[in-house]
Amino acid sequence: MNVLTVEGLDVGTADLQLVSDVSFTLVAGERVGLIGESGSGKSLTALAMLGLLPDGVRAQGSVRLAGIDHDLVGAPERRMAALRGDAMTMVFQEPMSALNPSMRVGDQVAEVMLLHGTQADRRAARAAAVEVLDSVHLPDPERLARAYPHQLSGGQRQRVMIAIALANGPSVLLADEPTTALDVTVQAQVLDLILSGVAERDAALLFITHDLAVVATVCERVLVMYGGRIVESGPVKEVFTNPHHPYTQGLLAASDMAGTGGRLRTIPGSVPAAGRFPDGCVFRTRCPNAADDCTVAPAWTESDGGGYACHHPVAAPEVPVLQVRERAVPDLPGRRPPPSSRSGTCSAPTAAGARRCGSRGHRCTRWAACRSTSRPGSGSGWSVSPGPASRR
Amino acid sequence: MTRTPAALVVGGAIVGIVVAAALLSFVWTPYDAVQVDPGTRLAPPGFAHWLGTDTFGRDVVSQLLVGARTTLFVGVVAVGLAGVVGTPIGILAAMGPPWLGELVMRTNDLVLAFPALLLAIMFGAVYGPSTLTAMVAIGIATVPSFARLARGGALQVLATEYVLAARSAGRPRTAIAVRHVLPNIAGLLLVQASVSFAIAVLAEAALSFLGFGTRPPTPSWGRMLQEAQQFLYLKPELALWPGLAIAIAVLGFNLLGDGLRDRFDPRLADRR
Amino acid sequence: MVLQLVRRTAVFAVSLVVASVVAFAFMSVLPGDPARVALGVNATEEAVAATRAAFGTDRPLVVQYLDWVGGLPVGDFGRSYVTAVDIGPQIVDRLLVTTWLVLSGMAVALVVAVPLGVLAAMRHRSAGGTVISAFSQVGVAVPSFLAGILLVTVFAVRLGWLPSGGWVPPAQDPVEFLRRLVLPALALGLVQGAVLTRYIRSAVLDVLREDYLRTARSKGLTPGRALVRHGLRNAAIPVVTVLGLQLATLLVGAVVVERVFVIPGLGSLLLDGVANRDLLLVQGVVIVIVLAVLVVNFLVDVAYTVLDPRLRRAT
Amino acid sequence: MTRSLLRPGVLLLAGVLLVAGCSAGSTASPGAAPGSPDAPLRIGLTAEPANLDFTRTDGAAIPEALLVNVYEGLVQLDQGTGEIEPALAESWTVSPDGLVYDFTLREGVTFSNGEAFTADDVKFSIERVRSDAWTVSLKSGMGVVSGVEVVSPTHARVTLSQPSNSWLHRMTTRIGAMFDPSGVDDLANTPVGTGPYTVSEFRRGDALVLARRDDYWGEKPAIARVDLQYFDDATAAVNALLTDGIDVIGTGAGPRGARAVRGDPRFQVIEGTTNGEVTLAMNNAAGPTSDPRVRRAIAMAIDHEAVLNTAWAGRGTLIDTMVPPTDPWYQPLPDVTPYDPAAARALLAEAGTPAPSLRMRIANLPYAVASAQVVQSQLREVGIDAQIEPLEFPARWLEDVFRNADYDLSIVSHVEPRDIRTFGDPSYYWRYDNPEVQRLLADSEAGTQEQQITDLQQVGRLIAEDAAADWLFLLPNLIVADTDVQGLPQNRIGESLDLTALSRG
Repeated sequence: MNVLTVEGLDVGTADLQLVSDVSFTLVAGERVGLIGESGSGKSLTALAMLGLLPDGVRAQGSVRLAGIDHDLVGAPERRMAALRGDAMTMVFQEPMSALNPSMRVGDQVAEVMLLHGTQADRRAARAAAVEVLDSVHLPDPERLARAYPHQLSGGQRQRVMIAIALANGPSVLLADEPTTALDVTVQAQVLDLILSGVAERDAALLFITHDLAVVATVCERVLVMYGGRIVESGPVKEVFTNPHHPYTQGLLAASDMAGTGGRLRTIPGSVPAAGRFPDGCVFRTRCPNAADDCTVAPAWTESDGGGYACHHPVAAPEVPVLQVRERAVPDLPGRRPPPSSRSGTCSAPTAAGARRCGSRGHRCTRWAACRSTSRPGSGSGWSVSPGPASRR
Repeated sequence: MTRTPAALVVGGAIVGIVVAAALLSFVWTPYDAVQVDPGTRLAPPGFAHWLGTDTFGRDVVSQLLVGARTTLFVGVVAVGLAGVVGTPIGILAAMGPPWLGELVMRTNDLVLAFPALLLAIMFGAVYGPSTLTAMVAIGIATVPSFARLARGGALQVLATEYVLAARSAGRPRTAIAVRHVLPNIAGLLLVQASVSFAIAVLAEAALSFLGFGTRPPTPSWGRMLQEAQQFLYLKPELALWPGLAIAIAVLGFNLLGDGLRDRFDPRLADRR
Repeated sequence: MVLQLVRRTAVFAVSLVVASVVAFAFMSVLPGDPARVALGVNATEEAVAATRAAFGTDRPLVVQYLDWVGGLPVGDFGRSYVTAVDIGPQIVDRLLVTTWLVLSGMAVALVVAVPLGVLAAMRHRSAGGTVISAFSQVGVAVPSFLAGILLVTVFAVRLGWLPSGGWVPPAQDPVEFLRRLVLPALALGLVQGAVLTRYIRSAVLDVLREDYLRTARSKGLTPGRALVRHGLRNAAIPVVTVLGLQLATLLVGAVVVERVFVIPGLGSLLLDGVANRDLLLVQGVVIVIVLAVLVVNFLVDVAYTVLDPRLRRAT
Repeated sequence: MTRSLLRPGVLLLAGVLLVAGCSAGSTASPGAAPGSPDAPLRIGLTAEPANLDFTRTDGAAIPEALLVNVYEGLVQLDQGTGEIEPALAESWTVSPDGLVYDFTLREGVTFSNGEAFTADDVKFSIERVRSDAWTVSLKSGMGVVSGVEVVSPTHARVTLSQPSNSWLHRMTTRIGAMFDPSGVDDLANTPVGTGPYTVSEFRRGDALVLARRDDYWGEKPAIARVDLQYFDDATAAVNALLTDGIDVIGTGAGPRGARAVRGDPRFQVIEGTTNGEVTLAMNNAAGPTSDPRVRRAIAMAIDHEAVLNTAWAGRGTLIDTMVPPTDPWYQPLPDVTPYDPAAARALLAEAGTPAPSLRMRIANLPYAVASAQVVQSQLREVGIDAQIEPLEFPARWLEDVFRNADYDLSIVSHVEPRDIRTFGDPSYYWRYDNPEVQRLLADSEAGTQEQQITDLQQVGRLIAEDAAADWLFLLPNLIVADTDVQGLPQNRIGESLDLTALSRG
């Protein structure tokens, strides 16, 4: 069952179109990646869904959330406020600045529960906040609840943010590059928390990132955005092994997953400024396959549970661009994967362990190499390593 | 998104007009601004006297023009003094040993505790009220703003890599101060100058109003206002003109400061 | 923290001592011998000498200074050579009046500036925000004495709603006290309010861009409630500095406004002291004003640590 | 959304306005209160006394408030006729040689501290003026007294060292005030006199409150309480009058008070004369003005009528020498130094200083600042460059100009009665040293009344011909008051603002 349906979402200012005709759905418990370079409209799409667009930026189209009897686009602020933090929540990129510096951490967590009536009174909310903080594995949550954000590390703060986002059991969690700003050693733990959190609540996750490796590990489906449009979508395995859109191919090639041996390939040119994307196919100015007919916007081509929008799709490679192999992950008791399930040198999920790990060597910084991610209950996960095709 | 042009253009235009009026007054005014003419006392605005005359029969337009000169003079000397004294002190505080910086900043705080008006009244009490005492008092009271700004700016510049490189290359401190620090904080200082100018204009007006500023008969907007106060019942517009002149000049310098700030500190572009 | 406090207090004390030396030195430079001034034109040399001895102005300056400064902590500002009145109680009386004036001016400024500044920030793209910004720009440019003159002319002289000036202590007649406070408070407060509006607008604009405000909204707070619950306290931190500076400005602005409204405050005491060449009095008033400014600065520092937990010691 | 945020602010603002508005309505009563008989009569004045001790502090503000009202002398001036009339002395006789004055004192007079007034107090008070206790310059008026004798409790005899026609008149000024020996400890704050009023409160920077004495010996004044309210600024005083903050503006507000109430039936304007000669003092001993030709040139360069019209709205009287029209020896001298810029230029050229540069160090008082600008402008016409330098009055002006004579030109109003005599004192700040004038002044003291008049008229002419100073105009007695206030003095010829005749009708 779809918990979230986005249809024909346009976002723009009075004279600039920033996101065009974005449509996708999320199923309960599903984890979907939204990838693309900076400036491709990923964050705007998420903010539009939550109704948190900056001043002067407006959305059109339709965003429906299961159990909500109105369209989220254009809904009055009061109604949006009622479901933000409750049915749909979001974790932002910058944990350092996302928390109010002059308010105790516990109060910030408690607030979201008080606000939506999850907890009856302040006292109960405070108690619940400590519990939630405990559930995101923060040490000494009692004491931490009384701390101010500046007394916490970045990873701890992001845990607090996750606690806030999960406190009311949302049906949709939007995660906007939640680990980018963190030390690489902490990234894995935070990601774990998000995954186990959504899994527990059977919430749908829209994971925004430009890190393809994370998507490959975490997500089941992926949406590729460029120039404010979804240019390709489909199961991660399909899209990553057999990209149709030249942009997706470029992204994969440029991704550091694509190998350490050869020269890193990049997509020629750079992302144009907002509103400077060309007519027709938005990618044609940077596309190696561009031809005259690209001045006409390409139609959506369905393929393998997804699709793409391109006049000149990439031919299926003889050898997969990436080797994506399914790897069995043992079912884990509790929320925390036991150390034994992890590969590489990162044996302990604690911050201290991570720090130790980080100090041992750079191998750990390539987190795809030193970790695996569990999705409790499903017993499957993705691990990525460079395939031979990437060395051309 | 940025409104830089508006503030800069409007502020610059107003300041330009004030400066032009002051310069014009050196070569031409409709009438002698200080010549008393009992025959034309309190004349209404008209063809002969565009804005009328005051109780001494002096032409209001002429007085406003010469008043602009007084205002600018006070501002230039006060702000100039503050800039010339405050900037090197600030840079010195940033470049010198830590105790010097500390000493300078504490002295700064102390000077800040003597507001301009208080200083001017004290100066006026000792040396007699005059434009000079007003200027010097306002100038001294403005030194800390410049010193503080210069120190902050200099500390930032000194932390940049090219200055570190220059220092490690053994360039003398003064050269670094002149070649690297000063040019880089010049924009901020200009902003401060503009804002301080606005404050100086207000302070001069208040002092002249209290009788601690410009001496008669030298036209000054504050003094005109004080004299016009006697005629509020009869000719309220006499108070209007100098009041407007003060307000417009202050507005101009403030806008100019805002505009310059947007220019030199893009981070703040959307703030004001 | 304790060390910090000790250091701060030490700086405060040293500042005060230096300020007292400056104030004393300044007045010693004044031309004119208080004894001669007090005795008038035709005084004999013997009378002058006797009076000098009575005033204590025949002693070395250092002794005079120490004598004066030694009395300050216990409120002994000496006895005026001119009015033959103890200065301390006089300053206290006047300070009380000026404090009322400054605080009410501050209240007016806050009442005007907080909503307007916040509104201007929240609507900074709309016409309403622009209009507020423009008005605050113009307001900043109006000298408070001009505002005072205009207010008196319109509300006292033309409309006759309120008294044109004067002072009635609150204990004597609270209603009349308020009536007389309104116009001067407005004259002081409106102009400062305009200044404050700009700072609040700027501070709120900064806060509105903060990620934590977006976080607050993502929790389900409306923009207004998010700003009130998460923004204002943080916006208050830079504004408090301005408030501190403004208190000093108001204190001095009161000098002019007291003149316009005939209010027997510290400012008019200072001006009278200067006119009468009452050195001890001027000295006393100056040191009190400086002390007030220093105290306000000190309080601003304290307010900082209350408002911004980052400046506090770890809990 | 933003609206909810704004509501508290808007409400608060509305609340403040509401309080203001409510109180504006509810306290119309204090405004109406002056109608009741016990309400204080509020008189606005512009020069606040620094203290209440006129024995040690110069200036006109203290006697203005206290003389006649709080302190009384043996004799006083009739405000209408200028005649000397009995006060604490019921009557007096003068010996034929003019040296011995016998005063018969009124009985049943008490000081405000309860002490009885007797001849002992007369002796104490007069001798005190001659002691170091008095320091003001006017004390010199008592210099002719050689002794005071207590004949009986009601009979005091004063002996002069030489005949003095002016002494009795001077006894109407502050030096004639009668003190009680036990009441002089704190004159600066607690005056003790025999007058109909006592000082009940002195709120510095605000008001001097006078309360009627129930045990006053004479006819009690109609007004029980008078508040003398002091304004730094005349405009503020006028505002207060217009808004019923005060009932009367005494002199000092100048023409602007009269101008503000013109045609308003709520107010009356009283215009008369005073003793206040607005004098352009010229340093007779130093600088370019020590040359009589330069002084005469200055006097002839000034269009006095224009000065009066411009600086004081034409209110006031033109005088040609140091004599107001209310003195018996008044005489117009229009031809001595007529307005004649050409002649002025010629005189300057003759003196060898065609373009002198002069320091005009004036009192920073409204009439002086206004006059100075006109004078400066007119002097410029004949080539004289006069730099105006306002000095705080009284302190700075007294110090620099009056005591040290460190000036070329100065402007101040001389309000002491019969101050033409100052030209006989070479140390006075005019630094005018003319033996002929000094001789005439001495003669005027001894001779008959007629002799006194002719002598002083001659002095008046001499100082005008010498241009020992220039007399710009005589300040008017301009009083603006609520229409129902009666008994305001037409002229101000003494030092006091006489409150005893005031009433409300």
